[in-house]
Amino acid sequence: MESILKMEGIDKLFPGVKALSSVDLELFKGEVHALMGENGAGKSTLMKILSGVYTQTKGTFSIKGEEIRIKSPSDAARAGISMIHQEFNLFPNLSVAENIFMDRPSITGTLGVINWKQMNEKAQALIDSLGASIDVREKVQNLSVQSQQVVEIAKAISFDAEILIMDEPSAALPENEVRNMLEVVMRLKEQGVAIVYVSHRMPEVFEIADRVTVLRDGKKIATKRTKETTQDQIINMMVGREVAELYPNKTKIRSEEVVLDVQEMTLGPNQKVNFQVRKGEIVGLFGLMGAGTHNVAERLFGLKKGKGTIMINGKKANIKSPKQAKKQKIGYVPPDRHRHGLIKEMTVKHNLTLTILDQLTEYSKLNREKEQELITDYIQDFNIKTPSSKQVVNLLSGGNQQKIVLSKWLATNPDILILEEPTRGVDVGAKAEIYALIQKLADDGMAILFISTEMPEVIGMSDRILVMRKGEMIRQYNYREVEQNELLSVASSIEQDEVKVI
Amino acid sequence: ACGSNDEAQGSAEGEMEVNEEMNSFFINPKSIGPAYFTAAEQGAEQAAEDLGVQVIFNAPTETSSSDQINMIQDMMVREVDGIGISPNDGEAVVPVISDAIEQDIPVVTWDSDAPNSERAFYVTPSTDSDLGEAFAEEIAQQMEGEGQVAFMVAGLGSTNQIDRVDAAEAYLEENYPEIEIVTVVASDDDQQKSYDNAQNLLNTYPDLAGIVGFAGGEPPAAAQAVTQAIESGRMEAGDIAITGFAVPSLVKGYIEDGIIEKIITWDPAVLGYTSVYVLNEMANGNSIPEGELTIENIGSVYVEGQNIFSGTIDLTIDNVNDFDF
Amino acid sequence: MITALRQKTNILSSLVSNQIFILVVLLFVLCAFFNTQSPYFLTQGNVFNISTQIVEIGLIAIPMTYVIISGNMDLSVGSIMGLSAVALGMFHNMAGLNIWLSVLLALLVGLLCGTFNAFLISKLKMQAIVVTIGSMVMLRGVIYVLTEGRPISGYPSEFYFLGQGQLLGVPFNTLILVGFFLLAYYIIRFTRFGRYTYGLGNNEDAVYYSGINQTNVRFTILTINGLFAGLAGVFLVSRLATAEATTGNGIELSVITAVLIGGTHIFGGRGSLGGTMIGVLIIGVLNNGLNLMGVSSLFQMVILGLFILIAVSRQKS
Amino acid sequence: MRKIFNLHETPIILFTIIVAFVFSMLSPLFLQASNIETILLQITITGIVAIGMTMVILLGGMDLSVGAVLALVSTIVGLLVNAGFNVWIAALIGILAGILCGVINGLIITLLNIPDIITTLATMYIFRGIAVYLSGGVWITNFPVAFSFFGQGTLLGLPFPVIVLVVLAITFGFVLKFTRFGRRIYAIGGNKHAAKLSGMAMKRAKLYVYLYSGMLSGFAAIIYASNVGSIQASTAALNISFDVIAAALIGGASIFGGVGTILGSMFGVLLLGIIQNGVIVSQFSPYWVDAITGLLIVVAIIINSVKRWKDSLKLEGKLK
Ligand SMILES: Nc1ncnc2c1ncn2[C@@H]1O[C@H](COP(=O)(O)OP(=O)(O)OP(=O)(O)O)[C@@H](O)[C@H]1O
Ligand SMILES: Nc1ncnc2c1ncn2[C@@H]1O[C@H](COP(=O)(O)OP(=O)(O)OP(=O)(O)O)[C@@H](O)[C@H]1O
Ligand SMILES: [Mg+2]
Ligand SMILES: [Mg+2]
Repeated sequence: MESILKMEGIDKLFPGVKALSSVDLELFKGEVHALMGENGAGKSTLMKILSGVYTQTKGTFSIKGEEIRIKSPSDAARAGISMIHQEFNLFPNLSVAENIFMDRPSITGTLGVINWKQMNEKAQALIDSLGASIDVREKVQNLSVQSQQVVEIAKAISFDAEILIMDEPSAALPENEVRNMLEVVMRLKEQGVAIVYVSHRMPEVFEIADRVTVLRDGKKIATKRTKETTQDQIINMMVGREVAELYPNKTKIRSEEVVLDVQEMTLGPNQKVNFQVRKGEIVGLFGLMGAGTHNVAERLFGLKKGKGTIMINGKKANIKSPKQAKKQKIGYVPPDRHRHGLIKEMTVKHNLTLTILDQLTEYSKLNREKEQELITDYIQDFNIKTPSSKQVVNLLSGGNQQKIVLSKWLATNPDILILEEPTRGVDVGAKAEIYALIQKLADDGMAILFISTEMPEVIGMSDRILVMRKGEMIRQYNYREVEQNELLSVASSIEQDEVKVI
Repeated sequence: ACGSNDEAQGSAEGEMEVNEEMNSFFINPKSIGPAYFTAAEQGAEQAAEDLGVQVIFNAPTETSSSDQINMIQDMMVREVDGIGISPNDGEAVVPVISDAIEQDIPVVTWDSDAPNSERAFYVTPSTDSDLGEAFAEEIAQQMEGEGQVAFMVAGLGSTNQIDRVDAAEAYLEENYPEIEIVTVVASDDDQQKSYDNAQNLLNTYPDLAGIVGFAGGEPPAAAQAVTQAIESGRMEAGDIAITGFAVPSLVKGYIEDGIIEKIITWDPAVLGYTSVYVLNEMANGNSIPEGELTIENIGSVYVEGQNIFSGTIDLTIDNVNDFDF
Repeated sequence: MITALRQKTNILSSLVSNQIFILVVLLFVLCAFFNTQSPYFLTQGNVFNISTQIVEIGLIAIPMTYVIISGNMDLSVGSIMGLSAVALGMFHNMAGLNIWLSVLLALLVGLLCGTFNAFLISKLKMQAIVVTIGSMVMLRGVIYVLTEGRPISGYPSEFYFLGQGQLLGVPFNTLILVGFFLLAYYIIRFTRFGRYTYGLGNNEDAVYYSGINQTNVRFTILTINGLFAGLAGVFLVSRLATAEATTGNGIELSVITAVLIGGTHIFGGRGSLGGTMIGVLIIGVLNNGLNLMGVSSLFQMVILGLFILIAVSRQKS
Repeated sequence: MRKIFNLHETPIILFTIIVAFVFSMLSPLFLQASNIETILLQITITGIVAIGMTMVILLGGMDLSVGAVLALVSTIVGLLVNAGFNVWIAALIGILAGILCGVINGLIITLLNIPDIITTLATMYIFRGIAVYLSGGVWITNFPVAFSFFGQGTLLGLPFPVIVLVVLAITFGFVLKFTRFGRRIYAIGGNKHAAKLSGMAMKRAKLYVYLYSGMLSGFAAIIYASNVGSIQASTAALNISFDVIAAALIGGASIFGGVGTILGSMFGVLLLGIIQNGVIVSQFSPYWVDAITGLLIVVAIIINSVKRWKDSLKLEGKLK
């Protein structure tokens, strides 16, 4: 096999964090190379270095045996490297075609004049080849999240790069479009493109990847041929210990007292959802992107209006805004902590108490001593690693940021806690701590709705799992009654034997 | 800051002694920047040189009563020996003038008055109502007593503009009932806007026979618009009479071209000079006698009660080249 | 280890990069300089002079700091101030109402104008700067319609106490300004409303997701901004003894300049009332000091421009 | 047909037509050829400045110094022609001076990282001060006849300033729509982060935009000086930045950047010009002029917002 890229001894130091240490990676022409690892293992960082967004602290790369330096995204593009970032990087105000071909000489003629017709045609052809039906003249801001992901992919492909990096490209796609995308990946592979495929989805990885490299805590653990390894082995390499350890043990007997009773909640035409959460129970809600789990959370927290009855502690609750939800003693940890969970420019302290300022107010003055006491307690109780309560949240690690979002809702002493993707972007250690915390809350009697697209944690944490598909609740499992592959197949409605897992 | 008061005052007195023999006066126009007031500044500076006194000529850059009064208050702190004000709003300066009088600082107004204040004199070419009437009489003459006339002013909220307009309106109503005042447009002292206004007037009132510009920028803007209308053939020379106030240098070309027949003008420098002169006399304890007063280098002005008239000049083709301001 | 080290350098660098600290130093340098230039600068009379002159700008700058910190902007304050001033004059001189009742009504006018802006911006979610450009022009127009450009003067002497009187040997309006400043400082530092204000400017969504009605916070801030613009109008009328159509013209620029010099970030989220007050003082002292030196206001303009650049050069975009 | 109604500029165009229609009802003079020509002539200066301002706003900035640049350049050009310079050479120097002002703004903003609004607020004071200083505080007037061509001349029977405006608007409209530089401005204004990740030269783009803004103010200044015939540096174009910003926003630009077009801004300018002319031609009381203008601005803003709400509703509907 012909080697196209070699990264050797890559180190990356962020202020206070060693994200990568001495990582090697080799890519062959025409291979799909999966990059796996827990959240925060350093996958994105490694790939951002390769695509010129970050510069490595140490280490070298060579392309086709020649050492090169990549200092900016344009350097990378010139070296034939293009990347689909984990977060969207689109221009919402511009058309699909423009997003794909932004700032590119290929569609400009003399004097930098753009040939719109040619650009639109080229873009449309690309989009069509991805099996999507999007008008390339539409503005990106008018597209659904899935379509935006398609645009990202089309943009990356359009560079005709020799090395294509895809950082969790399937995370936001519905199942059928994942199929299309995988086909495209296979086609590119046949054309000789080397593809780095970052994903948490085992089935995909085993379906398309030739080799897989596992990172853990910024170090490379191993590179294996997919055919010569198993999912269990990979998980072991990723986590470095038994998976079971990650999740706390369930010791307490659950109460039968229903705290949250959702009746006939409408999510779409003919789609009604009914479920209950009991005191001290963790109910997992699992579904693929677009299954409607997010809508359930938003409806319960008053972010969306809709029909149906919500009973809390036996009483009908009218929830039209987060404020009213809070009054009903509901807490919500949103999936996008950057946008909705935290005020990142403000301090740990101010974030932590944002939800309870009304309780801290005495004669319209904030009791700042009480606030400080509370915060000291929280920082200790939840093991938030911060130099001081006055540290700006932005400078904390993702796990600690997440703990703050969690804590700020725990501070309100809710009866019901809705967690959505509570460990997204959180590293292993912090993850275990968060799980333990959640379990403790349940043990203390909180009713918890645990929404996640990460199967292992849903399985590991939930007393009961509700599976949703296309806005409907289709199956229910009890504690550890289900395996990942079954869960996925139910959620994606592919029959069990069709799923190519393990 | 209060702790160091004694010291500061001590040194203040120290400097007072040094400056004892030279009077210093604060001459305050409506704003700094407009050419009209720059001409006045030159007059005041000239007076300073001739009389051996110090003149501080300053104002805010925008026509604002409150900024103007702030500055007057600041200068009172400096213990100047006299203040000459051209108020943006004659009422607004009443309290600050009273304060100055209380501190024995003589005050005159010039160019624009504060009639309800305790100021000693008002230095002016003529009263605002006389000026308004003079403009009205002049335009009526040129329009032969009938037709439509439009008024152009700098600001709709400026006291001397309002007084002149009021007087002109009343005068025309009384003496020339056949003349119709169609509108009053304001330029906010923006030359482009007064030019636009003039153009719009020509389009709006095809029968318009006269334009009176009540501030220095208005007649030239009107003349410019008329010139272009004539050049483009939409109008004939002499269709529209223009008069009002302007400095000679600005309207010279239009008078020579016959677009403007007569402008009523005065030299702002004379106002500035006279103000300094009068303040200096008062500071030196001299009284200002009623009647004609001859000032060296300037000529005669007329003291009538609290008004000091420097007189106006009729600017026509015959004398337009005699002035250098 | 690393965090400890970071903390230490933080404290060191935060003093140097602390905007307020630098502004206070700048203010002292200015005062020292003017003191050497003019023997009158540090007299009691002049200090009161400065304090009286900054009252209107200061009064508006207080809520404007909230407005800008919360990520909004209000360009219509000058027009609101003018309208309230003129309304005061008309209620008293034309409608013949009692002066204090007229004052109340004038404040109400300010409040209503603020409410108008607040409604469009917070409830209808229109861009603040655009809305207030519109209301700036419109309200100024209303003033001209009402007054036809004529100043309104002649008020009972007890009314002049507001702008010209003294209490305990200190100008009354200065006391009011200081009082409101302390109140606003207290609110932004010690109440939840203050926290919400900062939160709003940084991440409105996160505030909403925390169970807070962020629309109401915004609404309140903009409404109160109108009220204070009205209050500034009342004080100005009392100080100048007249209400004129040009009242407040262009004051928004001075107010915003003061707020920005004070370190408040133009895009919101960061800033302080202390900074604003120092910003107001700097502008007041700069004006007064240069006036005392007899510097032409043309050069004062250039100096102010350079000063803005120096004062905010640490504020990165 | 449907496409026309979906155009970004549709609301403002329709509103402009409605306002023009109302004025033509109020006064038969309004639609006369000479009055239309007057309106077109009157909007040339704001129009030219608005082209630059639109680009600045597209980047998410704001240029408050345009009025001061205009005053400075017209002062310089006025002084030069009165000193006997050839008018074309004087004009060229004036444009270079405008470019210099723009580059100063751009460098302060990009190199010192000071926010746009603060920088241009400061240079507004500075440039204006320099302009008045250069003018010596006196009127600059009595220009040679040759100079009148820029503001009053005709070319092929059309007024020269209007031709300049149209040519500049089309040129920059083309640049924005059809060149990489232009699309880069939209991209940066739309998503700075993504622009950075795609390796765009953001600072350079910003510098150029301010350069163009200064240059366009320079063009406007020459026409201004020639058209008005006399310049007073302290008041020349004092409030133009507000007018122009208002016009751009009325024309559909977003203060947050990334949204807006030259066409929209031109209609914004035209609408304001029509209102300014219309209230006089319709013989409203002068005291009502500002109130009506402000009211119409507010209405125009509301109309624009309605379109934006519709777009966002459409977006939500799709996301569901
Ligand atoms: N800009 C940054 N500044 C400081 N630290 C960073 C930065 N970016 C990443 N890190 C650190 O690097 C580590 C690796 O992050 P990275 O985003 O590469 O993880 P990942 O493997 O992509 O995780 P995920 O699966 O969540 O995408 C994180 O733990 C984080 O602490
Ligand atoms: N300056 C910093 N110092 C320390 N940690 C940081 C810093 N900036 C970012 N991080 C952390 O690095 C991690 C990775 O950064 P990144 O910007 O990729 O966010 P992320 O958490 O991976 O986002 P997502 O969940 O969307 O993948 C995050 O957990 C973030 O909190
Ligand atoms: Mg990642
Ligand atoms: Mg990440």
